[in-house]
Amino acid sequence: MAAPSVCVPGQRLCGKDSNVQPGRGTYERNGFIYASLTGCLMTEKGEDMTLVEVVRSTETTLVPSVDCLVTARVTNVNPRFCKCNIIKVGSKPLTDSFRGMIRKEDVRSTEKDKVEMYKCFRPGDIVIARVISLGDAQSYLLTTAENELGVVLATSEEGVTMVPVSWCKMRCPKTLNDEFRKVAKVQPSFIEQCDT
Amino acid sequence: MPTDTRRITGPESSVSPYSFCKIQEPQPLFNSQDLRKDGRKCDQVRPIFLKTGVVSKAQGSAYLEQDGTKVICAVYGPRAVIKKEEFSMKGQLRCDFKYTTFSCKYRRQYQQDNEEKDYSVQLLEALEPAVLLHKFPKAQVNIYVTVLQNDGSALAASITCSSVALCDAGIEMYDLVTGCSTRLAGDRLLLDPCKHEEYSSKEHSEVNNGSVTVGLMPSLNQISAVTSSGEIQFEHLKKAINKCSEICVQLYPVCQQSLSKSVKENIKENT
Amino acid sequence: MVDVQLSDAEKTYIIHGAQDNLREDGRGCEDYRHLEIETSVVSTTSGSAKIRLANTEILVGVKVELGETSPENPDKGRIEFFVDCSANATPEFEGRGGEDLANEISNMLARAYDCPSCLDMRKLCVVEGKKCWIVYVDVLLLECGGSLFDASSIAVKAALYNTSIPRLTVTHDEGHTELELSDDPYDVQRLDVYNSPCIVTLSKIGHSHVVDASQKEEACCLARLMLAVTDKGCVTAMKKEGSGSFDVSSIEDMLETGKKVGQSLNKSLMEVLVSEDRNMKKKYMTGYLR
Amino acid sequence: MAGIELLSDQGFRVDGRKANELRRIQCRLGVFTQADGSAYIEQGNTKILAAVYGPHEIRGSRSKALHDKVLVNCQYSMATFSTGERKRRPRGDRKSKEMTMHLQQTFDAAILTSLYPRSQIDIFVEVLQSDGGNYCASVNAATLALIDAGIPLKDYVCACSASFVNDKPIMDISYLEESSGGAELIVATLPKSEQIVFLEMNSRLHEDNLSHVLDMAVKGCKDIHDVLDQAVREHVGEVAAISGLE
Repeated sequence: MAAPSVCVPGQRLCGKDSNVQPGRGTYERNGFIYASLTGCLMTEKGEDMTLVEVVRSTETTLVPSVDCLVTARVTNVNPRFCKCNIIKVGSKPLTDSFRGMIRKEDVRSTEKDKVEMYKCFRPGDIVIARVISLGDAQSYLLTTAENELGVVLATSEEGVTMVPVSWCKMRCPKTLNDEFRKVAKVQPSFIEQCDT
Repeated sequence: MPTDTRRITGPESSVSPYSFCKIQEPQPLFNSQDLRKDGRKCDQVRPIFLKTGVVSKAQGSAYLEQDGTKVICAVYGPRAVIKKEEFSMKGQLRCDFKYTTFSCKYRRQYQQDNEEKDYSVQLLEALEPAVLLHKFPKAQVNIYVTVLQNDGSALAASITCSSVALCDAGIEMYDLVTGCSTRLAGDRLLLDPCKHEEYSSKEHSEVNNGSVTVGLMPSLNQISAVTSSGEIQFEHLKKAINKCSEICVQLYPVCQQSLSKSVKENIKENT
Repeated sequence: MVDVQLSDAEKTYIIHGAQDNLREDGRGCEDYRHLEIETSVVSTTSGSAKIRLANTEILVGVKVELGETSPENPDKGRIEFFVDCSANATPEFEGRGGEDLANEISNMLARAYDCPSCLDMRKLCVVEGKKCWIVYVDVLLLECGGSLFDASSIAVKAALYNTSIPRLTVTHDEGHTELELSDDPYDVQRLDVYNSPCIVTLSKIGHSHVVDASQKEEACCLARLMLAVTDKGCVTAMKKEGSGSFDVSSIEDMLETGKKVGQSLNKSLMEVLVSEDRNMKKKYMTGYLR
Repeated sequence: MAGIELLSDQGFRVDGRKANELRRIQCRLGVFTQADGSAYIEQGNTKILAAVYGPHEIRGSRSKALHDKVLVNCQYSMATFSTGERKRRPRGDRKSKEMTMHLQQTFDAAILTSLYPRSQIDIFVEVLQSDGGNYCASVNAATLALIDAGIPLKDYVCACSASFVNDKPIMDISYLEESSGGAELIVATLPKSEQIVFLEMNSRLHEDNLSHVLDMAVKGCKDIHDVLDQAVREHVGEVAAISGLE
């Protein structure tokens, strides 16, 4: 690969017309495409248009957005909702965690009124969830109302990582006790697909 | 000025050591050859050293040196808003400007004083128009600017330094912001003034005695910060703003160079 | 500051209006709203003024106290600004809620007065290197209706004009200096505020700019340029505020407007103050009861 | 206090008033447009502005909400230039905190609090010029502001101070009389029902004289009530005339 050309914010990249479109790390102003990031200029040729992008070698700014999958650690559970810290967005880890909240009615898609929060989540659990809204000033609203979403990692009372036995139970390999969780049916292909 | 009450102060009748300092007679700003005290011409800017990625903990950082003025800036975020505030669909910038206690002739306090608070706000308002705030809704980016040594033009240097640090952090921006300041003395413009050349109300002189600082987004040609002090006539003010903007445009390649250098180094490391 | 919620349609209306030099309340772009000034309203002060600019109401009290001179300026007095945002204006100012705004205003005022020709600080020196008058200018914000900076600076100028400082006679006696206060309460020193600045805020609305923006206009303005303009047509402080930016050429236009508006504002303010001063004896009611 | 005769042999006080005479009261309702209710009062040289906001949603933390009645939130602050010597800060000192609490207690007793559960009423009092009787004037100003805001009250709350000089009770004392070291009795009443909602006394007073002084203060409250009532009626009349009621 030839030495990529580096651009900085405010640098004019090219004119914008019907077959040249601004992509990530760029913005459009007065019919021109400008860079909004420091990084390497990339052009992606599609069928009938070219996408102009500025790509950074290191991670770009990452915040949870609506409909994306996040990984969160449960911090606090009460009968109405549970609070958690979002630690990953998609497959990219965050440097600072964001606060999230899973409400009782967003835990599963069926029999919503019979949900008991303590039988779904415990503090310390690692959960995969989907962002449904930016929520209030405090936290993002998350949901686990899909088969593939829910607890993926949990430790038992003994402090041992449990193995899922059904969609609502996990078993401790040491004591063979069952504990209730809203278990995610982990399907790597599904998650990868959601990342893109 | 707020002082730290937990610190033991001297007895009530004590006198500050500074009151025994000899009061320096104001010296002429330039000599007969039109050269300034440090040998610069009136429209000559001090050489700039700019380096990114100096604080490893921070998402982005930059260090700027212009002879005696040394500024370091670290950018953190976007991260969750900690303080209880109203929901906003836009991201928020937070700026903290601080002189180190040893950066000036007189010792500074640990707490932010009024000047520092004022500069924080001005810095924030200089950078805000340049950042694509809608890219990180309800999160905030913290910018910490510390002046390690102050030899004039601290605000201008901070503007340039913090915009480069924002770039280094990968925060999306419409444009860089570069800063420049100038001292007006009569009908002369002294660009990039040193500490002793900066305006202070102590001197009694003719009109057009003051300082102007401008923050410019060079490629958009938009002024995002402008501040002045001292008594200046409108015509001279215009001239000063235009001259500062010219210099700001010239600073753009300097920032560009420093940023692309860091990107290239990064690529080298990764491959 | 107090928030006003505006719909997009309302914003467009205001922006287009500003373009055509016709604002929502019928003013042109360079017109101030109705302004009322009253001086000598608080008897516990050395000078005071109250101004009402449409909905904005500001009370300024000036108190002079004898103090030590500062080591940097042994031959000068001092002026100190303090702004308090009363919770009467909006409940958001309760407790320490108004502090940020207050600091911004007081910093701007301090910067505007920080030049030798605005106020002659040397006249406030009593004994060089020892005693001087410290002028405390306290601004109390009672109601917010936009243009707080402009209104505060006008009120401050009026209050300083109204300020009378007792005359002191200094006698040197074997190394001691004695200060004697004049017995005559009318034997006072007045401050020369002829060249004190007034702040003019130019709000950029769309591609045009207006002075003395109302709250609604402030809500659709992204960037403001504040200029402290003196009667002679000089700028003593300038500041850009808000999250927007200006075109280089539009700044020149704004400066032009600022100069014009600022000078005429200073002129009419002085006229009012001088005439009010003359009619002082006739007036006996003050405050809100007229 | 030597030197100053607070009550002359002829029965006149330093400012020329008689013992049972109030200072001149002037007041106005509705001085601000943004507040829900506002009022300005001058009692002699004491000048006070009051503004009322509410009832509205609880501001700040929800835990402050009371489930059965409205939260009365007060703030008393004094302009830095209101006193003879410049104050360093307008509020936050012990005296204004105490005053805030007293105002809160007084109006908690007078407002029909049960009508607005889980909400909040703000009463902000700003002293522009102080010459004794700050609490009394604040209460009177706040009453007017509450009336202007249309908040249901049991009755007017009127406050008045009294002192005891030369074996005689005196009404509505000024700063000079306040600071002379004599007893100071402050009372806030609901004049129609003759109920006392707040009572405070400083300094020393003989037990036998207490009732005289108290009577004097209560009498003062009634006098103040008449003045306030007249102002309110005039104001309401004007407003009605403007809005075409009648």
